[in-house]
Amino acid sequence: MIEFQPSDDQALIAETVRQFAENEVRPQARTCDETGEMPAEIVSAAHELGLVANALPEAVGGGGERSAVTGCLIAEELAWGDLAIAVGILTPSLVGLPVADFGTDEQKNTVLKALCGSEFQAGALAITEPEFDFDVFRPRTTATRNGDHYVIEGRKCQVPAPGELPMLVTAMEGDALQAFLVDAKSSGIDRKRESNLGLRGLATEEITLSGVEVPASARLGGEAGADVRSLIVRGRVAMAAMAIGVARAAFETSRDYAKERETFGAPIATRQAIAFKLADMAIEIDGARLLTWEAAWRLDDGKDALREATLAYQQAQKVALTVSDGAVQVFGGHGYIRDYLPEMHLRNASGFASFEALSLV
Amino acid sequence: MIEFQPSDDQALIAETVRQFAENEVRPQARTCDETGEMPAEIVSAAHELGLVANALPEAVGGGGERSAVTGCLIAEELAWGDLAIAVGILTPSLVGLPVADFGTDEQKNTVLKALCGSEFQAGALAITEPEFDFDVFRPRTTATRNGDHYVIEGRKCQVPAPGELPMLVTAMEGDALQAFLVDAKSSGIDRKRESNLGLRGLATEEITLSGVEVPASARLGGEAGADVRSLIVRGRVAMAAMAIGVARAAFETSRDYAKERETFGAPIATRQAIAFKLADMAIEIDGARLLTWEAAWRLDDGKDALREATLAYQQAQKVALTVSDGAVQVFGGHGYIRDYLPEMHLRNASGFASFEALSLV
Amino acid sequence: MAISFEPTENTVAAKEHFNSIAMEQMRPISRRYDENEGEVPTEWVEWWWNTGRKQTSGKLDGPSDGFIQACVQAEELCFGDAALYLRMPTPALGGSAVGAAGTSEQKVQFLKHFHADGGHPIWGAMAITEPQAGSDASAIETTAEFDEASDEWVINGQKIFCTAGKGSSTVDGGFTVVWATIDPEAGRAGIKSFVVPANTPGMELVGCEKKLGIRASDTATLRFENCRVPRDHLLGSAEVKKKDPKKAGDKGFKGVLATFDASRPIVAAMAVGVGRASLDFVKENLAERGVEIRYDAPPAELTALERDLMEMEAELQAARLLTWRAASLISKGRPNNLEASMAKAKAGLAVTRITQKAVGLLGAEGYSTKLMVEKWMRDAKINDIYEGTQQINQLIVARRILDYPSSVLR
Amino acid sequence: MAISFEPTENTVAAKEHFNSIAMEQMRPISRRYDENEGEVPTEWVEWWWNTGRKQTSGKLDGPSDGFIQACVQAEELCFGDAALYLRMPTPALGGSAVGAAGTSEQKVQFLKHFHADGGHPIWGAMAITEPQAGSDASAIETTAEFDEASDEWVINGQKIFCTAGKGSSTVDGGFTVVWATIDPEAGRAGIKSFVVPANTPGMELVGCEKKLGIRASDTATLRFENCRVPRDHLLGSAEVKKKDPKKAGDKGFKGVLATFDASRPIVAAMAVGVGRASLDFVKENLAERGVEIRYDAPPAELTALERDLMEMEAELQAARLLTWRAASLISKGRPNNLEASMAKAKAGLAVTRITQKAVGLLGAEGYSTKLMVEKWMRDAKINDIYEGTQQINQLIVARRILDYPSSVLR
Repeated sequence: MIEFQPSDDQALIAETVRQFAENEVRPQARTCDETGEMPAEIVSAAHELGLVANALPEAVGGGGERSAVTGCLIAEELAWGDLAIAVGILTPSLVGLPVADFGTDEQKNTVLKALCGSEFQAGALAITEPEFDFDVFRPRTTATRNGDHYVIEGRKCQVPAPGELPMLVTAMEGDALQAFLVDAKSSGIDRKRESNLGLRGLATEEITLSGVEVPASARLGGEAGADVRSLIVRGRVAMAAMAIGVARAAFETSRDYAKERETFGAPIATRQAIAFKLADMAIEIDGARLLTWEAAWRLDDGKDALREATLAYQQAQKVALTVSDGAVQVFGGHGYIRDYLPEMHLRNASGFASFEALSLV
Repeated sequence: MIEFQPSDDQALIAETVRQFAENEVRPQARTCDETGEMPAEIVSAAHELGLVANALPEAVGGGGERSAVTGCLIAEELAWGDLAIAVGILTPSLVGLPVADFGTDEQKNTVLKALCGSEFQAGALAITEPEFDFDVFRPRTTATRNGDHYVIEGRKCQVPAPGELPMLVTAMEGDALQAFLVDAKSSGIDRKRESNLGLRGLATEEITLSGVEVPASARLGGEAGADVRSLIVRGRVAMAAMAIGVARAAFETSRDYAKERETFGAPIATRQAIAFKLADMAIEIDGARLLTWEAAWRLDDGKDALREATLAYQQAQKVALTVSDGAVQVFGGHGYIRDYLPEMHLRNASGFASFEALSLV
Repeated sequence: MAISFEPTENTVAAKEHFNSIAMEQMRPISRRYDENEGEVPTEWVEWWWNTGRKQTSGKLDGPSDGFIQACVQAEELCFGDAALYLRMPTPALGGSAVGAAGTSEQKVQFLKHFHADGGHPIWGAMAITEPQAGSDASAIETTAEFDEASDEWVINGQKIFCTAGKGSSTVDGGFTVVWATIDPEAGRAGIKSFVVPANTPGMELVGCEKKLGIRASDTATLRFENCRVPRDHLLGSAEVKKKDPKKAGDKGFKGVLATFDASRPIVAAMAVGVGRASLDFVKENLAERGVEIRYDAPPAELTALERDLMEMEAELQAARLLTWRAASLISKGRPNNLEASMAKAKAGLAVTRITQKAVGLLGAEGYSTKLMVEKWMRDAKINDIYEGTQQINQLIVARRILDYPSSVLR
Repeated sequence: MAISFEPTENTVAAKEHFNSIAMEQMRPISRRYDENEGEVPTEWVEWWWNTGRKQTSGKLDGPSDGFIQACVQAEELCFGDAALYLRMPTPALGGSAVGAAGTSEQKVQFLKHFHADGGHPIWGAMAITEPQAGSDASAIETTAEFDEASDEWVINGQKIFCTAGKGSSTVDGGFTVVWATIDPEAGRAGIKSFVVPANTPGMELVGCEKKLGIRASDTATLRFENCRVPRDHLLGSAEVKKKDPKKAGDKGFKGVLATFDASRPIVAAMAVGVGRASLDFVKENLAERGVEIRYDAPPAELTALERDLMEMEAELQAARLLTWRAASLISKGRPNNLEASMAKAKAGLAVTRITQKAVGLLGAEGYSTKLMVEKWMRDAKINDIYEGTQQINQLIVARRILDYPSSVLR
């Protein structure tokens, strides 16, 4: 039966995350963006909510409640609070969910148990490459089998700073796309903090891998390998949900401002040019969200979702950019200064054209 | 010196054509569209204005005043009156200008003298082909030399109905794009009146050429051949000017309507949603016109203009479609009925995506 | 209850059923009745009356998607032909009005002929718009005066853009719901709707519009000159509620407008049907020529054509899902004014763009009447206009999201 | 006189001259002063003061494109760096106001330091916007009262978004033109402008904004507390013209607004400069990787990238030509209010889109601060906002094409 209402459980999770986003995340958003640093407390507090662990298998101490739709609800709410913090909070899933889906028992034991522990563990995924013609399904980074190990060569960027856990690196092994668990301190790895237009509150790195050797057992899924393609599809859904969160934040912020701000004796929201712009924002956000939910639902239902995820992601990208740009316009001069959020939303939204992330949902 | 004002001569011509368009063309526009027939008088009256002959060489009885910029001014004004009639009036240039530019003496004598005569002579150009991936610079129609003649094979569409004069057919001769003067009554030619979304007032035909033989002397430019590529560039400029004429007609019609039509006690033009739409129309029309003029000026100046003509044509296409669609919206329910012009402007504007015409300017 | 996009078996069956009607009954005659504007598409009208309306999709039990299924039906039939859909012998919007505001007696009285087993095809319609009023329903000048002597309402005025109004006004058994004011001083509060049976003396069919598209649908102008209907042909109460100055409108008028909250998702679904006809054709046509969308191609490798098609797909699906969401609220008996207008605004605009793009993508063939895409472009455009133009629906959305009454935001 | 797009030799020489300044003086320090917001770009300021402002393009005779040449200069320098352009030690908008409304004595008095051979760099600025006013200039609350005793104007109020206001208010020799009302009851008619020399007691630099872009430009908040300037520091007449109720504004205020008709084409040209920086970079970058635009490719063969680039080129050139047209009217002494707003609205929007698109097209690299496109995107956006937002300029265009006064269309 076609249904647009989340389940009671989902609604409860979404509401919890919404409050967390409003009370904990949003108030830190600007400072994070300006300083480039994310307070450890917020990440810990989120960890305590168990957002990531809840989706991990019960066998390793997780909640066993994996759902892409639920993941979309969480991602949207967190990104509504702040995109950088949202990604920062969710980085454990970047490694956790792929390992849960495809990892060998050993990989699961190492990675997932750590993620279900009492301490927050950052996860890192090296998937994106800097070139304009980067093909996520066919990266330039290569992994070559050499006896009992692989040698990885390549350049990755937009990698959330790795912590203790191995990071996951995608690479072409011959004609096959695979992923590898790589210790970020391995020799041959050069890491550099990067600086981007947006997402500044999140420490991300450019990582060069030159002849990096990992044992054969470091390949995600071991001998069986992993369906990295399906993880990319999941990533698109997650990014779409985040883009919608950013868009909704920009929309709500500008809607509220438009009702308060008066010119010529009336709130600017009473003028059609502003009011219609806000109406279009609302319509487009809802439309993109439904596309995203549909793609997520297909994932949960075990259906192929490349097409739906791609369309949703493209639509959400576009909507996030248009809406956040529109929000700056609604704010006028105040939209251009960093005392208000829209300029940050615009910078963050501009990134969705290049963000690729595996399975945050 | 950069200058946006037409010369006095140009302004006079434009004003004359504008009046002709307003008084003679526009009143016939709807009837032509509904009946699919163009009154012979209007074509004759236009012929008497000498719009085509004026651009032909003095040696054959023309005015010798060839200017792409002037051609744009004329094309815009006529298309403002009605697109189908505008093309109908200007068909002689479809053959005349290419022959003037590249024709052999014999070709000039045959074609141009007839065009400068007292009677209107329809011209026909078979350039477009029906396929979605039609490449105007590399048509599927072929011309193969066989002794002292060529054999032409192919299928053309959107060809203005040929009259007494030979029609001009573009075809690939090996790797070279060439054009041929072909008698429309030649054997192997199958002609069918076509029916299109717009441009309905103009009789156009789908023409199939099966083993059509023409003498070697029928190749435009004879042994030397012709630079058909440059003619296509000219065609893009002309189409851009026509698209702007259609857009301006739709804009002005809807602007006037918006000032007259009242709802909720005030003209709809006083509401920002309508007023801003009209403002955008005006801005986009002017922008596209300036691009077109620049491309035309480059032609007159002997510069290569492929890039400028292509950009202007694309922009004008888009503007014509957006503006005429917007005009329908401004008219609301009345925009959808054939008592008013916007729906016709919309149908006509939709054609610029497929129209290709050689050198109307 | 949880978010789901799995249609019920019932919906799937309905989709298949109406799709086969679309392809077998409608598409074959689509071009002909577009070209012969005004002619009654007899075979279609008769087939629907005698056969189509009695058919079921074969699946009537089990869970239902409720109003979403009605949207699926509208989408499929308009995938066939939107104009023929509008020409179907049904109570249409007139029926919705009777259903929403009529008493049970009125429902039986006016709708029974539509459910009768035999008889001849008949139509219902709604007549709202006036030459001077447009989307400004409160500016309605048609009057209905009560004549105590004869116990009748006397209607005077003129209506335009009445979809199916030729059939509804001239074929016995049908009816037209006419909006008229019983108190011109009272503004919106005075506006009431009246059922005028076909061929009632004083109602004259002035003519039908020549239109850009949906040419097989009759869009009538009706004139009412001392047109008398019995007292019980008024839908709802004759009371003119005093206007509360704090409120922008009154409940009576809002009740009438509420019909649109149900009809807008249907109109949006119709739009989606036309848009899909166009998009599916383009995709199939291009696929035959070897052009397929690569959803996994990196942005730098996409062709302009692929990107266009992907955008068209996303826009169409967004419109469809917004439509279903608005419909789903109806099934739940929840207010959907915001969602219905969102769906209508989005669908009207999306399919306008999709169908225009389709014409452009197919080159000269796309512009020719040999293919249907040019017709679908013409048909699609009505969705951006009727049942509230895009602008009107944007306005409604804006009022809702800003929580402004119509007095503050016009 | 005939339509022509051939720049004069003079313009070509100016273009080359300012382009070399852009590439040699501005680009090398562009990133640094973006990252160190608020820091004075000393080398640039000093270079301009001591060298740049004295240079000529080497071509000063022959026909001139008039005001278009000023646009070309603005475009080239903003092709270098829009923020450094705004930080140049010049009279800027303050100078325009003095030039437009000042007496010849005032022009000498206030502008002479800018033409002096030596000295140190100084700035002019204009202070209009107030925290509560935005684009609504008539809502200005800053007051100027005339103190007969001291023969001085006493200014009280607060101004925000004052470009170059830090330099203009704190570096001796510079000045700020402040808009204030001398008769709060009179609406627009009461608004006058006053020249406040740098470091005048009572004028306080509250601080500078932290901004999305143009970070090397100082955007100041200034507070005026009993800030006194001599009587002759008023630009124009002190008379408050009685409001003609038939007119929407008065000539005095309109005269002040007219400054924008000259500044908007310059701002539009600045926008074009930033947009071109971005577009040229993308094209060169892609060309190095083998991607070139095929202008003769059929639509079905174009890549999405090619089409994007072509659209960006067309949009940029349309903006540039609209700008030049508005400028050309200034040279002829003809009204250009409509054309100036068209150019500003178009350029602001076009370069916003172009620079955003550029970031997207270059993938992860485009998003990184390693390249400049992300900065140009941030810088470009100001053009959609200041000197009248896009919406304000659309409004002006709409009023003109509809021939409506501001009282009818707001």
